[in-house]
Amino acid sequence: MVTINDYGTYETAWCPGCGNFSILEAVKQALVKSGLEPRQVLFVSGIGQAAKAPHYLNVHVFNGLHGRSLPVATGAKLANPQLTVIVESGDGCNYGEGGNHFLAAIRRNIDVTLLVHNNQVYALTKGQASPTSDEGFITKNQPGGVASAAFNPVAVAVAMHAGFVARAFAGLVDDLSDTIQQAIAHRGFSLVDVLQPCVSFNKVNTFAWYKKRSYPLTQDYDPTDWNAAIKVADQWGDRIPLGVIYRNERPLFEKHFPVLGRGPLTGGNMDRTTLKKIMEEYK
Amino acid sequence: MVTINDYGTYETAWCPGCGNFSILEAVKQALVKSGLEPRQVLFVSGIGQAAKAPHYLNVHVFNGLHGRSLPVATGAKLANPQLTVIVESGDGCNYGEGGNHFLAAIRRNIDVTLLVHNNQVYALTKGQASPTSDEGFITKNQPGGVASAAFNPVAVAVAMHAGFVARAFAGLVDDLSDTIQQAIAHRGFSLVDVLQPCVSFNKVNTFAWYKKRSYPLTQDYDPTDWNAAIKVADQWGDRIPLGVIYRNERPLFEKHFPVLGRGPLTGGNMDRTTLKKIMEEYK
Amino acid sequence: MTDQESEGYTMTANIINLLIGGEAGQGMVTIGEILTRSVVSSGYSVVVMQSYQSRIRGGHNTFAIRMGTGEVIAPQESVDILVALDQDTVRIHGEDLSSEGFIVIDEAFEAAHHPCIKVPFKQWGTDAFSNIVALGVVSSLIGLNEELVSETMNKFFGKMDQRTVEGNRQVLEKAFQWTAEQPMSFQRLTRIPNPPDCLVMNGNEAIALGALSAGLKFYSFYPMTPATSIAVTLAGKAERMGIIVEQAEDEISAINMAIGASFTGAPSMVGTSGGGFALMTEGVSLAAMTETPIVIVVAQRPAPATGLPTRTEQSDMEFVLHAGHGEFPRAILAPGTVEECFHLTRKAFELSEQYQCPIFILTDQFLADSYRNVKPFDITNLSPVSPGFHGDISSLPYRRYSITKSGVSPRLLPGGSEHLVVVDSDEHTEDGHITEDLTVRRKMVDKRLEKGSGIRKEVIPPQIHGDERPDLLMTSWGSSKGAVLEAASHVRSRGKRVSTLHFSQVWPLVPEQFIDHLQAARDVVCVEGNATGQLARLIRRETGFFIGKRVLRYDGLPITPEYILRKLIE
Amino acid sequence: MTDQESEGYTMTANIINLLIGGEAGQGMVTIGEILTRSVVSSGYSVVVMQSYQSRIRGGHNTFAIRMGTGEVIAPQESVDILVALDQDTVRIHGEDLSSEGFIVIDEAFEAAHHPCIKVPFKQWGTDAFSNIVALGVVSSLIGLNEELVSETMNKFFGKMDQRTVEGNRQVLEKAFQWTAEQPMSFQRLTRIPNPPDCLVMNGNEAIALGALSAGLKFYSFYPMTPATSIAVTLAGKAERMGIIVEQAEDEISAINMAIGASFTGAPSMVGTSGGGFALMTEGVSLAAMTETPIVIVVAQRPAPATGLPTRTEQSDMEFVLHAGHGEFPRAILAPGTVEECFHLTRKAFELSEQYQCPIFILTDQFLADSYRNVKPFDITNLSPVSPGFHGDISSLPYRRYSITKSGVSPRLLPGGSEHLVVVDSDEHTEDGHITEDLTVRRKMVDKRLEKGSGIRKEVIPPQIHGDERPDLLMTSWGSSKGAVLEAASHVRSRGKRVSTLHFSQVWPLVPEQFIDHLQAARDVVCVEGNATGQLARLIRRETGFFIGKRVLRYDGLPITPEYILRKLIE
Ligand SMILES: Cc1ncc(C[n+]2csc(CCOP(=O)(O)OP(=O)(O)O)c2C)c(N)n1
Ligand SMILES: Cc1ncc(C[n+]2csc(CCOP(=O)(O)OP(=O)(O)O)c2C)c(N)n1
Ligand code: SF4
Ligand code: SF4
Ligand SMILES: [Mg+2]
Ligand SMILES: [Mg+2]
Repeated sequence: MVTINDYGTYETAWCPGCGNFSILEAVKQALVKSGLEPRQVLFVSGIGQAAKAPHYLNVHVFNGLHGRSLPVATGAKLANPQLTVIVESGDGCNYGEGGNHFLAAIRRNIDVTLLVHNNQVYALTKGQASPTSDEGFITKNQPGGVASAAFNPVAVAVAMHAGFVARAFAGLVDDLSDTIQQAIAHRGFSLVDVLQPCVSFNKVNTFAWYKKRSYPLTQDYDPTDWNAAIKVADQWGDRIPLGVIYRNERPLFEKHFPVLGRGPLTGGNMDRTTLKKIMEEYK
Repeated sequence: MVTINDYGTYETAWCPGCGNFSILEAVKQALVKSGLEPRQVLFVSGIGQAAKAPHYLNVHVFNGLHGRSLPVATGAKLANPQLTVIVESGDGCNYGEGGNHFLAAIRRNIDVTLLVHNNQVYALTKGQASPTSDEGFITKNQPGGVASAAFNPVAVAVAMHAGFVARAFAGLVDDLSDTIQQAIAHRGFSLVDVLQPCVSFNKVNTFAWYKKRSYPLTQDYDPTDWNAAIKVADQWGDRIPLGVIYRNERPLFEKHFPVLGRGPLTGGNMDRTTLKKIMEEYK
Repeated sequence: MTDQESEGYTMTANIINLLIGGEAGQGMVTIGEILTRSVVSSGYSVVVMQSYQSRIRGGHNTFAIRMGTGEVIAPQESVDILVALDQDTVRIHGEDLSSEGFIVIDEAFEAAHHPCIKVPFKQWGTDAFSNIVALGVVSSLIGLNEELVSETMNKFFGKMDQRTVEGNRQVLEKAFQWTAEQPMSFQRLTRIPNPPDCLVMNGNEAIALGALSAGLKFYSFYPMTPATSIAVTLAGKAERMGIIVEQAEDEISAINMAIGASFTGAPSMVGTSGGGFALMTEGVSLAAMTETPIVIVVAQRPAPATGLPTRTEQSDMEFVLHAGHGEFPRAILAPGTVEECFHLTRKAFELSEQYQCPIFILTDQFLADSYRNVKPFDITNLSPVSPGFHGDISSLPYRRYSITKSGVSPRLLPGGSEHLVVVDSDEHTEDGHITEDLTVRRKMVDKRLEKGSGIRKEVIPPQIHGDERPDLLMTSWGSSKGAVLEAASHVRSRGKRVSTLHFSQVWPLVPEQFIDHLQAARDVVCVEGNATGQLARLIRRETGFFIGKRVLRYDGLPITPEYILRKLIE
Repeated sequence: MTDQESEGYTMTANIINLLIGGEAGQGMVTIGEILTRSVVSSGYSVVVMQSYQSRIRGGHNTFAIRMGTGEVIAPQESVDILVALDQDTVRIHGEDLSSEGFIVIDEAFEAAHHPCIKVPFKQWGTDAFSNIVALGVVSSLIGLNEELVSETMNKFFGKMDQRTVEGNRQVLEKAFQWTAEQPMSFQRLTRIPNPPDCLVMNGNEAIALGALSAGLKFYSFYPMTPATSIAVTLAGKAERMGIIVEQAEDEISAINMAIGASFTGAPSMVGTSGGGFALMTEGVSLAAMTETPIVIVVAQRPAPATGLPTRTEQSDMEFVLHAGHGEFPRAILAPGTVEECFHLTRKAFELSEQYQCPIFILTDQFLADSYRNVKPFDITNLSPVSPGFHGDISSLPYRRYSITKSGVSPRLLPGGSEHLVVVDSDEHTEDGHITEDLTVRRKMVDKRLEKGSGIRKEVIPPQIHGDERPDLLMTSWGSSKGAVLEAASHVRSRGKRVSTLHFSQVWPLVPEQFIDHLQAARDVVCVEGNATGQLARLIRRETGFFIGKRVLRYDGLPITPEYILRKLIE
């Protein structure tokens, strides 16, 4: 049986007190609870503080470019659907540089889990506004405060009928790992936006700030009701809902490709007979 | 007084029967109704059949790269806020290649009008699926049918509380020109998604198809009610709402920059006194 | 081309250049393709040159088929049979008629002062049939067999109801008859008794088929002319061949997807053109750093920016050679024929799997769209590439980037073994984890660059043809291969010693393979489809040899033998 | 560096190299900056070399200040005063100590066998104060004036309550006193009587100020080390200077925004590093095609891909030179000093407005972060660029791309006149509308390329220093300028005839400006911060001259005089 130790313990490059530690912990728990062995799991990440997380896990890792983890994950999953593919990266990575891929991943509904460490700031580059920074948030690069409205990934995902949309808080490790476990179990694209305090560059959206505002959705909340979900998804600021906000059973992207039923697309083979037939068509 | 002739008549490179002609007509009407003179207006476009439209108007034109008109328009508007800046381009341009800029433009709420000729297909490149192509839509590049869900730009824009969100139909020129006029008048970012039949590459979403399904919002519909708007925005398929779906008075992006109150940022000058002071700070 | 200018260019016997001109949407490509197939089935050799505008209807497009009893290797400018589907075609191409040339035209149009056959296109039916009339008339003129053309047409149109088939056949028959009755003498192509089996395909189709034969499993793309037809070809065969073809949301996604797929073991390729490739350059660097195999097709068109999206050019060689930040090895293959499109694509896969790095195929609109007759590829003996490492991993734990003498590390596929595979776009240790150890950095740079030595050993030598100590040596690369060869033989026929040095691989260059030839020539001229002479510059960079004379073309049209001859005279 | 290796490198009198090492987050940069400012205020010359990891806390970072009474032009590896804020610093840099060198260290740590001063850092207060203690101790050791250091510190910290100010002052005082009481002799820097007014800034700040002085109005960016501090600098001054600084959603947007802003008349700039620049390459081509002025700063760091994000390298020159599809003129300026950062940025704006094309500033992390003393720029006589055309438009209707002899067309700004301005990324007619006329195409290519002739005439000649017919000539470019000059003077001091040929503009190259020097040298070696010798390759491409010997560095650290000397011996 797989245990948390199978996922290893590594020295990290994070600041003491960073919310990333609890997320890492929750991820390990979720993997164990999901009964997954390290070699069944591929983590794909981009660049940022959050994106370092996969290096601290004993799994397959593809640490790619800033903002481009979803495309890599999509290609990897299509080529080997047997792998559990998880993207773990920051808010800047996924909603900023990678915004277009976020939209495309939702549309595809490929069976990939997206974990976003959302600290509402670009941490690794030393504190610029991120797409989720609240309007007015002040940084050295935005001394007059952020002039754009904050991006609400949960609302956009629900509006687009994403397969699985959740928000969690790094301060509640058990809930977080539960949510991640559900996201992994969900067949289709799943988003877990994790509120993550950054002690070095976000002095506004602190642990206490999130703690005070976030609340868990009640037991009777029905995440399959889109009309209810879109309203809950719209909440931000004073009240921040946590939990699985929306979920559906949209057809899986992979289902459109009969070839994917036949196992990994690993190379080394070629259907010579069919190719010969195809060649004939050029006569 | 400005008349429709001021906006010129050009030979086009479009197919006979294309929905683009009516859009062009409606745009001219809207410009005239807005009382704008050609030299007050800058059209920015990308690449595609739709993106050729500005070449058929007697205005300032920046015909840039595929997918990148919104950034160009943003820069142009910031540098010269006195210009009326209109982006006109296709669904592929704005929701495909340019998806990330679409999100950013909504967040910024800059005073730019975005007209999307939405023919649910990549026409100029001869008929591939676009982000708005319906699931199952068959093309030479998607012989098994489109595997992704269609992108609903209106729903995403409403979910993000865009300043002005409308849908119109190329088949109803007067309504369309009305909507465009309102979009131009709106202070802030405005989206007009225009259903545009492509007679050459979209044999599914034809004039008749749109005609049959689209319906105008009633007089008592309140576009300032987000809760109502998001539901209307979610409609697609059998019933397609037309009109101004959502509207608000969010703060204008430009308002965050006091310098923009002082006219165009045209170069040729430099505040030497201030710069000297700044230099002193490096002592 | 005026008669005077073309003086240098004598028509070879038994070669006909037929050009169909008309608006987009008139069915010119349909006639062209059926005719091409019929001509090849009859045993002739062809080179097709397509020229079209960036629009769907209207404008002025052409489909030129140069055909001959011997080998045809290049397109031709002067026209022997001009099929004018509209009046504009007469205006634009009338002056291109060769001395024996004439126009085939609807009786409704004017042929000006040019010799012509006026055809009653509408006589045998509706507009829809007039293309078949045109097909019949020119087929008859060339001397094709009616039965063969009819069969080719039916095959081309695919499944149709019996009535339509019969209708088409009748129209074709009437057109043949009508033509036979015309009082004109035209030198038909000599019949070829037992025509060999030949395929008809264009450069992009050959790239697609080459990739399939090499075991391609994943192709991602964002539509862009002139690369899109690779995707169309592969998409049409994806299910049968068990591969995935995915249209991405943008080119950035396309290349990153392919890298992801390749990482997990699927031989992967992307295809695009200049502007789309610009967006892929960061991904190129990623493939290099993570040492993930990938084949990248760049189908060139005139730039900068959007340029002339449907025309041809050879101006992205230097861009492709230096694309991506940082330093890493790569190879650039530049096919010169449709056969080379097939074989070099295979080679690209082999190199990319072997050296775990990005390998480029640099083609252009002319070659991409140029149909040719090709001998059927014998795929029985062609094997697919086999990704990853197949030996034993001797030292454990497994290290994705273990430092080896060749620079190539054993590559395992995630999920393909007991081992975990860790790769990183940051500088990394042997085990793939991010590092800031600067000694490791240096070793990793050396390791990656060392792979270049291996790639160098497998370089395809440039092809050298012609006289030993020539008065004139022409260098060229990529799609202009045939044109240069043909121009050389023309010059030679006028008594000059001439040779050609053609590169089907433009990077790496191995000077020892060709420098002697450059030095032995009295005059060297480089022939390129760009405005600055990029190959010439590269040759100087790698050898010091300066090529001062240049025949450059950058008006969007392919290099033709006539163009070269004209420029050589200038 | 072991003693043996450094043999070739003799310390110059009255130069001290001080290195502060510690974890990220320990306040090392704060001490370093205050100290740098104090040193410069005291009349000394400095070169700062910062070396840090891609993390916010922990790891190992250094801030080295090389200071001297004469001109200091390069960083130095051997350390005279090593301020160790943690034990790791001793481990890592102990061996770098020069013969007279010693360590300043908390009494809690071990100095191993190295000479050291153990400071009771915690004696005078909390942890927060220990940085001030360190500052006081080293200031005193160097021989700085306590009052001056105290003032500099207060100015640096900005507005603080009186109690904090007083507390800081007291700690500083105690540190000075304590140091004075230590029984040690260290050669202080000679006092400079009336120190001249000097600015302290790093390369990125100088680029920002240079841009402001040139009339920059619009800067867009996406954060990327080591370019971000340009944005930080500009953002902090934006409101006062009446400019816009906008963080874009990605680099593609950044460059397109800047092009849009420039189109409407705002002198515009973007800044990024390799990976971000890769995403901008399509935009570069757009600027070229639309003939929109734009200045692009590429601050290099080790690649491929993410590489070493916080280190330095000179490996993107060829990438920048060929970035963007298609062919068009450009210039690449590569500042070698902080002054050049300022002046070449101005030149970039001038060239870009004059030739309406993309102009590059190629810098790197070392120079970006390297603080130097610079003589105050006299901006009284520096004028901002003036976008657009200021004469009369003689031929109407206005044609944005009217063909002129110089290739430069009169540029009007939309809204700036009665005329309509139409620009296009497709190939276009003179009036800016999309065209498929292939004759126009050729003319437009020629027109655009012709601008290159103008740019060539304004090339900054490479700087040549040293002996006339040298035994050894070293070529270099960009940020290694000082290191190469210093290394040359060391070699010269050993009796060898040596000269340097340094390029602060790497494109275009004008061979006549330097080829004689290359040919006159017995030996030529190129010194570059990359693994393949990019400048050497470019020189050969442009002149045929082959430079076989190379001193290359690609471990993420800047080229130092010592590095060059070591490699020359090898
Ligand atoms: C193409 C590109 N642009 C910019 C960067 C620089 N960069 C690295 S991390 C980062 C921001 C990371 O922010 P986020 O994703 O929120 O992660 P965090 O550090 O906050 O966890 C940026 C802009 C890059 N590496 N690549
Ligand atoms: C970077 C880049 N990628 C791809 C293309 C090719 N391209 C030109 S137009 C187009 C699609 C246009 O679709 P849409 O925006 O919907 O416009 P339409 O033609 O349907 O009006 C594409 C993919 C390009 N010009 N540039
Ligand atoms: S900078 Fe912020 S996000 Fe990064 S490790 Fe530190 S606290 Fe965490
Ligand atoms: S292809 Fe479609 S969108 Fe383009 S002009 Fe023709 S009908 Fe219109
Ligand atoms: Mg973040
Ligand atoms: Mg479209």
